[in-house]
Amino acid sequence: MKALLGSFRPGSKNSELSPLQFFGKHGISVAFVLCVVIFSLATDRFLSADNFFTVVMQASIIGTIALGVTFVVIGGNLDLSVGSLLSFATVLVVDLHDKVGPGTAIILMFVFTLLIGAVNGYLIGYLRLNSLIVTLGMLSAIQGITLVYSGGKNVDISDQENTWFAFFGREEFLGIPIPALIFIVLGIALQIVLLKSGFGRKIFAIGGNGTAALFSGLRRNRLVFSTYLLSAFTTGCAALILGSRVMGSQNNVGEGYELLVLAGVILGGTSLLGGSGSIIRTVIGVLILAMIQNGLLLLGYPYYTQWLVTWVVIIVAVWLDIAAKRGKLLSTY
Amino acid sequence: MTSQVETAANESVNLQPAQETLLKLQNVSKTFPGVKALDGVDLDVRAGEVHALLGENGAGKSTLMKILAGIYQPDGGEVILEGQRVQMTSPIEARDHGVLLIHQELSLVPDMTVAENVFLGNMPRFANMFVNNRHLNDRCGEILTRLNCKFEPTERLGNLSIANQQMVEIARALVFQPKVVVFDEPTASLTDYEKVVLFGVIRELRESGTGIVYISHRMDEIFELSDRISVLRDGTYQGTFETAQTNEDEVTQRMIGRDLDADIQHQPPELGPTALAVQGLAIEGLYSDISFDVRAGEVVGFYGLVGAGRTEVMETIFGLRKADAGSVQVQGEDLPISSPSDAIDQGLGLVPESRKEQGLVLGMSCKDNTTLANISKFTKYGWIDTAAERTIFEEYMEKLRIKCPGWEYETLNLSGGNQQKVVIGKWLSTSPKILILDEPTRGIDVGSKSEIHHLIRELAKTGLAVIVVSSEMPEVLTVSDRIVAMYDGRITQCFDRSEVTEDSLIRAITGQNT
Amino acid sequence: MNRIVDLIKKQPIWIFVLVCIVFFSVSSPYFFDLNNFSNILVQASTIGLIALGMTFVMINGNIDLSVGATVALAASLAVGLQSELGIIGAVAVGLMSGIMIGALNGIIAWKTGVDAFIVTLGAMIGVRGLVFIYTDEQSFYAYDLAYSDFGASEIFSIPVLALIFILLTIVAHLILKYTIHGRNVFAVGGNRVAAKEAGIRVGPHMLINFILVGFLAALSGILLSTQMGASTPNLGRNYELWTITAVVLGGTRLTGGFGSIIGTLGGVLAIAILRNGMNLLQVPSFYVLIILGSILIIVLFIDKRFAEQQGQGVGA
Amino acid sequence: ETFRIGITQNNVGVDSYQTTYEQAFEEAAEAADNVDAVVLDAGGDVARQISQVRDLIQQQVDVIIIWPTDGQAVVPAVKRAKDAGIPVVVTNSNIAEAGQPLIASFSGPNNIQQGAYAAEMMCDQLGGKGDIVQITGQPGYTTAIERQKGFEDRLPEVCPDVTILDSQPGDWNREKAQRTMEGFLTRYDNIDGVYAADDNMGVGALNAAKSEDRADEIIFIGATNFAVGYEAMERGEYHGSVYQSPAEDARNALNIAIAVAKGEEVEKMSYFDTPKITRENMDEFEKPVF
Ligand SMILES: Nc1ncnc2c1ncn2[C@@H]1O[C@H](COP(=O)(O)OP(=O)(O)OP(=O)(O)O)[C@@H](O)[C@H]1O
Ligand SMILES: Nc1ncnc2c1ncn2[C@@H]1O[C@H](COP(=O)(O)OP(=O)(O)OP(=O)(O)O)[C@@H](O)[C@H]1O
Ligand SMILES: [Mg+2]
Ligand SMILES: [Mg+2]
Repeated sequence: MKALLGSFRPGSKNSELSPLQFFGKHGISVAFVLCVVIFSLATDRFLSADNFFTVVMQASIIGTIALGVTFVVIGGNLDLSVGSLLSFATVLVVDLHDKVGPGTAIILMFVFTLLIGAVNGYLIGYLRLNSLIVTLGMLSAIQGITLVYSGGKNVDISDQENTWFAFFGREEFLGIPIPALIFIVLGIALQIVLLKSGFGRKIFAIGGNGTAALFSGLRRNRLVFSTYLLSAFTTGCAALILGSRVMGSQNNVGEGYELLVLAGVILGGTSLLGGSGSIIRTVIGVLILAMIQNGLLLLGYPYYTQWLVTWVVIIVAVWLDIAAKRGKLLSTY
Repeated sequence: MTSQVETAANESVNLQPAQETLLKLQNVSKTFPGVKALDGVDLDVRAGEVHALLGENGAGKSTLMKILAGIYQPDGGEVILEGQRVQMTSPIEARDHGVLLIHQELSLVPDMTVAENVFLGNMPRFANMFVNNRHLNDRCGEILTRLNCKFEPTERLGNLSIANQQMVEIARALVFQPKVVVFDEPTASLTDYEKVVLFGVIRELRESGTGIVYISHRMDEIFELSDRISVLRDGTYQGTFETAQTNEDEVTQRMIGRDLDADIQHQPPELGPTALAVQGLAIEGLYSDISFDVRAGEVVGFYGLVGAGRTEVMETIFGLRKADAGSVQVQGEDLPISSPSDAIDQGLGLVPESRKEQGLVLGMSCKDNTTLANISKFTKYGWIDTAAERTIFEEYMEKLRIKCPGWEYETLNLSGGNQQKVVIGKWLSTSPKILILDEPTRGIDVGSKSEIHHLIRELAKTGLAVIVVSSEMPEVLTVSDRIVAMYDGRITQCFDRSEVTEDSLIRAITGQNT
Repeated sequence: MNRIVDLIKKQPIWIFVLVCIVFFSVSSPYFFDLNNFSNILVQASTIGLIALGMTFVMINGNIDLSVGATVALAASLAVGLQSELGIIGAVAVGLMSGIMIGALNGIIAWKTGVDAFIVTLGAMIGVRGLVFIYTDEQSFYAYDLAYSDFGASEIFSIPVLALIFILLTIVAHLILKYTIHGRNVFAVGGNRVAAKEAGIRVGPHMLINFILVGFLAALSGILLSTQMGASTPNLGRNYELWTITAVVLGGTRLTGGFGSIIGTLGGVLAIAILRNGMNLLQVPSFYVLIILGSILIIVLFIDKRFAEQQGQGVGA
Repeated sequence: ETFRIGITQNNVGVDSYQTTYEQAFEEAAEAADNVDAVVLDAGGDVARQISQVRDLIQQQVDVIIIWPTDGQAVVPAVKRAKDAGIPVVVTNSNIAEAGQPLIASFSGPNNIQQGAYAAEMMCDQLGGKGDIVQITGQPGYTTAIERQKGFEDRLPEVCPDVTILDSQPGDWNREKAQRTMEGFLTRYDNIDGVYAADDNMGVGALNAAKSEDRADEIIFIGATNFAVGYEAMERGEYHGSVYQSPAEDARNALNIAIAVAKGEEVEKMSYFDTPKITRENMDEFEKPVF
C-alpha cells in the first residue's frame, strides 16, 4: 500500500525530504486529513460512519469517471465529453431497462458508450486531432444525440421496487454502499494497472514524450485510443450507479460533470501535460471535493460557498505540489 | 606520464598572464539533488583569447557556463568581471554585464522570423511601444552578412535547417558588444563550410578583445582555435594549459583520468548473410532510389551533409515514414514494416538523431527508459517484473559506463552524453539483429566516443548488422567497413573501407562526381 | 490578389465563412440582408469581444476558463450597483471587476507557476460562487431605461454594439501585430524557455494578457446586460468553451506561439453565422448541437490537413 | 390568411415538461391550418434567446411567443419586437413588471399561486405543525423564484407553526435533488416535510429518504405533477402536487397568439387552471404523459 501511495511518478527518487517536499509528496493526504479534522471540529454530524459513506457515495459518480479520465490525462490528453457521455449512458440504460430488461440494457449501454469512446479515441489517437477541441465538440454532439434519442423527455424505470438493477445504486455489501464499493474497488484495481502493468507504463511513456514512445515501438495511436475506451468504460460504470440511484434520468444529468471530474484529477496532482499522475491521489482529490460540499452543507452555508472553497483548495494544492518539485514557493519567470 | 602532465599544469599556472584577466570564476560549486555538479571550480578568461573548456559528458561544463550566464545560481563561489564581483541573477543581468551564452541546445522560437529571433527580448522599437520592423530586418541583415548566411531576415526560423538555426543562435550574440561569449558545443550540427565561417567570426571577436569560452568535444577544433584549455572532470577543476604547449593525449588523459583506448584495429569482418536489403526506396521530395544492403557482422557508415536525407531513409526503414516506392527485406524476408513495433519485432533498432525529442521520455527513470522499447519482454501476463528490469539496466549502466546516481533517477537531469548512452542501452537491451545509429556520438566526449566506437565494433563482431549515420568524417572512417555517401536525397557512391580517401568522400557528398 | 490567396491559405476559416454565407443565402430568403448582417455582428460581439482577449492569452500559451463567470460578475455589478453609483459608476466597477479577476489569475499563474488552465478552472468555479453570493441568486434590473437604450442604439443605422466590436477588433489586431508586447506574446508562446533566457519577462506579459481578457470579458458582459437591461447570475455559462472554440477555429494554436486576430474574427463569425442561419432555417435545437459539434471537429480535421501539407516531418 | 408565429422556448430537453410542451405546440400549429410556426429553443441561455428574438424580427413573423429564460433580461428584446410592430405573447413564466405594458398577453400557470397551493397542502398534511425543508429549482429562473415566493409567503399565513429549516436548489434535476436531500437528512434529525419545486426533484428527495428509511415520517409535496410523482402518489409515498398540463399550456399560448395575430381583443393575463392534486382527488386526473 505504501508503494502504491508513494510512487506517483515513476522514477522519482526517495531521499530526505524538506517540509516543502514532504508536502508536495503527501500534500493531498495532508489536505484530506485537514479537511476531516476541520469539519469534524466544526460539526459533530460530520464524523460518523453514515456520513462518511454519504460522502463516498456522493463522490462515487464523479470519482468513478475520474478514474478513467486520469488515464487519459496521464496519456497527455483531456476528456471534456464525459459529462455528456454520462447523460447519454444513463438515459440509455434507464430507457432500455423497461424495454429489454436490465441485463441487456446494461450490455447495450456499454456497447454504445464504448462506441462513443472509440470515436473520441479514433479522432484523437489515430487522426491526432487536439483532444481539448475534439472532446469539446463531442460534448455538444453527444448532448444532441442524447436528446434526439430520448426525444427530450425524462426517462424512468417504472417498477422501481422489483428490479435487480437497484443493486448498483441502492444496495449495500457488508454495510458499504455498492456505489462506494464500485468506486473504491475499481480505483484500487486501476491503480495497480497503472503502476504495475505494461499498459500503465506505456501510458506514462506516451504522455511523457509521445514521439519518443513512438520511436520506441509503442503503438501510440492504439494506446491513446484505449485511454478513451477506458474513460468511456468508467463513465458507463458511473451511469450504472447514477441510473440505479435515481431510477430515472434527465437528458442533462451529467452537465458540468466534466469540469468537476477534471478538478478532482488536478487536485490529485496529475499533470495536465501528461506523463505523471496517480489514481489513488485522484480518488483522494475527488473525496476532498465531496467533503467540502458535504461539510459546508452540514455547517449551513449556502451551497455556492463550496465553489469559493474549491477555488482556493485547487490552487493551493496544485501550487504546493509544484512548489515542492521546484524546491521553492514562488516561480521565477 | 602523470608527472609530465603535472609539470605542464604547474607551468601553466605559473605563466604570467599575457593579457589582462577579464573574467574570473572562483571556487564555484553547485549541487543538484543527488549530484554534485561543480565542486570548487576556478576559471579565468582573458580579454582577446579563446579559452577552451574540456571535460567528459556530465563533467559540469554547461552547468558552469549557465552559472556564468545567470541561468543557475551557484551554491558557493564568485564571479569576478573586470575586477568587480558581480552577481548574475538572471540572463538579462548577465547580458547587461556583457556576458552571452550560446546554447548547446537551440533556444529559439520556430514560428517567428529570423530577425525576430536574433533580436528576441531586444527588439528595436519606436515610440517605445511599437516594433520597428524596418530597423529590425536591416540590422539583422547586416549581422547575417557578417556571418555569411544565405537566408533572409524575414524567413520563418522553423523553415531553416538545423545548421542555419545554429547560425541564428550565434547571430544573436553579435547584436551586443559582448565582453565574454560562451559557445557551448556550437558545431555539433554545423557543416564544414559553416564551421569555417563560424571560426572566422570567433577569431574576429577575439581580435576585438572579446573573451571567448569554447566548449567542444572535438579535439581538432579545440587545437585549431583555442589559446588555452581548461579541463573539468567530475565537477572538479583539473588545470589550465597553453594550447601551444600541450597535446591531445595530455588533455585527454587529464580529462578522463586514464589513457584513451587504443585505436580500433580493423580486421576484415567475418560477414554473415545479408541482414538488411533495401531496394529502390523513395519518398517524393525527400529522397529517391535508395538501394543498399548490410550483412550480419558488418558496419555500414552513412556519410553526408546535414539535410542529405539519411535520417529520413533510416526512419522509413524503421517504419516511421511511408515509402512511395521500393522494398525493405530483413533477413531475406519481405515482411512489411509499417510501424516501429513491426521493425522491432523483426529485429531492428534505431538510435534516433535527437535524444531529447525522440530518444527519451525525460520524466521517466533511467530504468524505465532502458526497457521502454521491449517492455513486453519484462511483462508476464501484463505485469512488469521490476527486478528483471533493474538487472538489465544495471548491466547496461556498467557496460556503457552511464553516469547515473541510480536506476530511479530521472533522465531529465543527466548530461547530454549520458542521456545518449541510456538511449543506446535501450536499444541494445532489445538484442537487435540490425542496429541503426543516427549520429550516435553527437555531443559525446572523446572518451565515451571511443567507447561507443569500440562497442559498435564489438557488436558487429557478435554478428550484428550495424548502420552508423554520421556527419563526422573521422567517425565514419573509424567505425565503418563500408561507407555509403549521400547527397541531396541520393546515394552517390559506396566505398569499401580499403579504397576510400577523404578527398573522394568529400566529392561524393557534395555531388561533384556526378 | 496574391495577398488574398495567401490570406485564405493561412486562414482557411474564412473559406468556411464564405461557404456558409453562400449556403444560407441560397436556402433562406431572410439571410442575405443588411439588417441580418448587423444582427449577426451584434450576436457575434458577445463571444467575439472575449475571443479577442483570449487570442492574446492563447498565443501566449495559456488559456482562460474563467471568462464566462467574469461576464456574469461584471454584468451583475454593472446593473446591481446602478441605484447606488449611477450608470457610469456601476459600469466602471463592473469593468474593474473584470480587470481584477484577470489580474488575480495572472498573478497567481505567474507567481505560483501553476498552469493557467488550472488557475482559471479554479476561478471559473470560484468566481461563479462570488456572483451568487453578491446577487443572492437574483436577477437584477436596470431601472434607468437609458441603460438598455444604449444596447439598442445605432449610429448610421449600424448597432453601437457591432461598432464597438469592430473597433476593438481593429485595435486588438494592431496591438498584436505591431507592438513590442504583441511580438513578445508570440515569443513567449512559441518557446517560453527561449523567451525567458532572451530576457523577455514572461510573467508581466502573461499578466497583461489576463488583464486584457478579463477586461474584455467584463465589457462583453456589460454590453450583453445593456441588451437585456438586466443581469442574471447564470449569465455566461459555457462562454469559455465557445470562446475557445472560436479562437481555435480561427487558427490559433492551442499550445501557443501562433495565431491572429483576423483568424479569430473568422472563427467568431463562423459560429455566429451558423447559429443565425440555423435559426432562420428552423433546424431543430437537438440537431443544432450535433451539427455545431461535428463542424468543430471537421474544421479541426481540415485545418490539420492544411498544416500537414505545408510539410512536416515524422508524424510526431 | 396564414399567420407566421415564432416561438423561442426556454430550454427544451432539460425536462419532459418543456419537451411535451414543444410537441403539443407543434401538433396544435399543424392542426390549425392557418398557422406557420417557427419553433426555436434558447437552450437556457438568455443571450441566445435575445438573438433568437432578433432573428424572429428579421423574419417578420406576425406574433412572437416567448418563454422567458429570465423574466427581466428579455424585456428589452420584447421592446424591440414591439417597436418593430410585432406583438409578443409571453408563455409559461411571466416577465418582469417593466415588461408588462409591452406584451400583448401572458398565458400560463400562475406560479405564485402554485407555490401558495403547495404551502396549503403542506399545511394540511402536516396538521399545522412541523419542520420542513425546501428544494428549489434552478437559481435565477423565474419559475423557481416565483414558486419559492408563493410558498414562502403563503406558508406563515396558513400555518405559522411550520418552520422552513433550510432551502437549497435542486436545479430541476432529480439526481441533484437527491444529493441535496441526503445532506438535509444528515443534518437534521427531524424532518416532517419536503417541498420540492417540481415532482422530478420531489421524487429525488423521496429516493434519498427511502434509502435512509425515513420516508414514512416525511410529507412530500411537489409541483408540476410528473408521471413519477403520480405513480409515487398511487403507491402512497407522495402526498401532494400541482397538476399542470404542458399540452394545455402550449395550446393556450398558441390560441392567444392566433387571436392576437387576428387583431382580436385578448385578456392580458390568461392563467390556465393548475389544481391541487393529492391522494384523495388523484382519480380525477389523468396520469401525466411525461
Ligand atoms: N537541472 C539539473 N538538475 C539536476 N542535475 C543536473 C541538472 N543539470 C545538470 N545536472 C547534472 O550535473 C552534472 C553536470 O552536467 P552538465 O550538463 O554541466 O555536463 P556537461 O559537462 O555540459 O556535459 P555534456 O558534455 O554532456 O554536455 C551532470 O551529472 C548532470 O546530470
Ligand atoms: N534544406 C532544408 N530546408 C529545411 N529543412 C531542412 C533542410 N535540410 C534539412 N532540414 C531539416 O533538418 C533535418 C535533418 O535533415 P535530414 O534528416 O534530411 O538530413 P540528414 O542527412 O539526416 O542530416 P543530419 O542527420 O546530419 O541532420 C530534417 O528533419 C529537416 O527538417
Ligand atoms: Mg553540456
Ligand atoms: Mg539526420
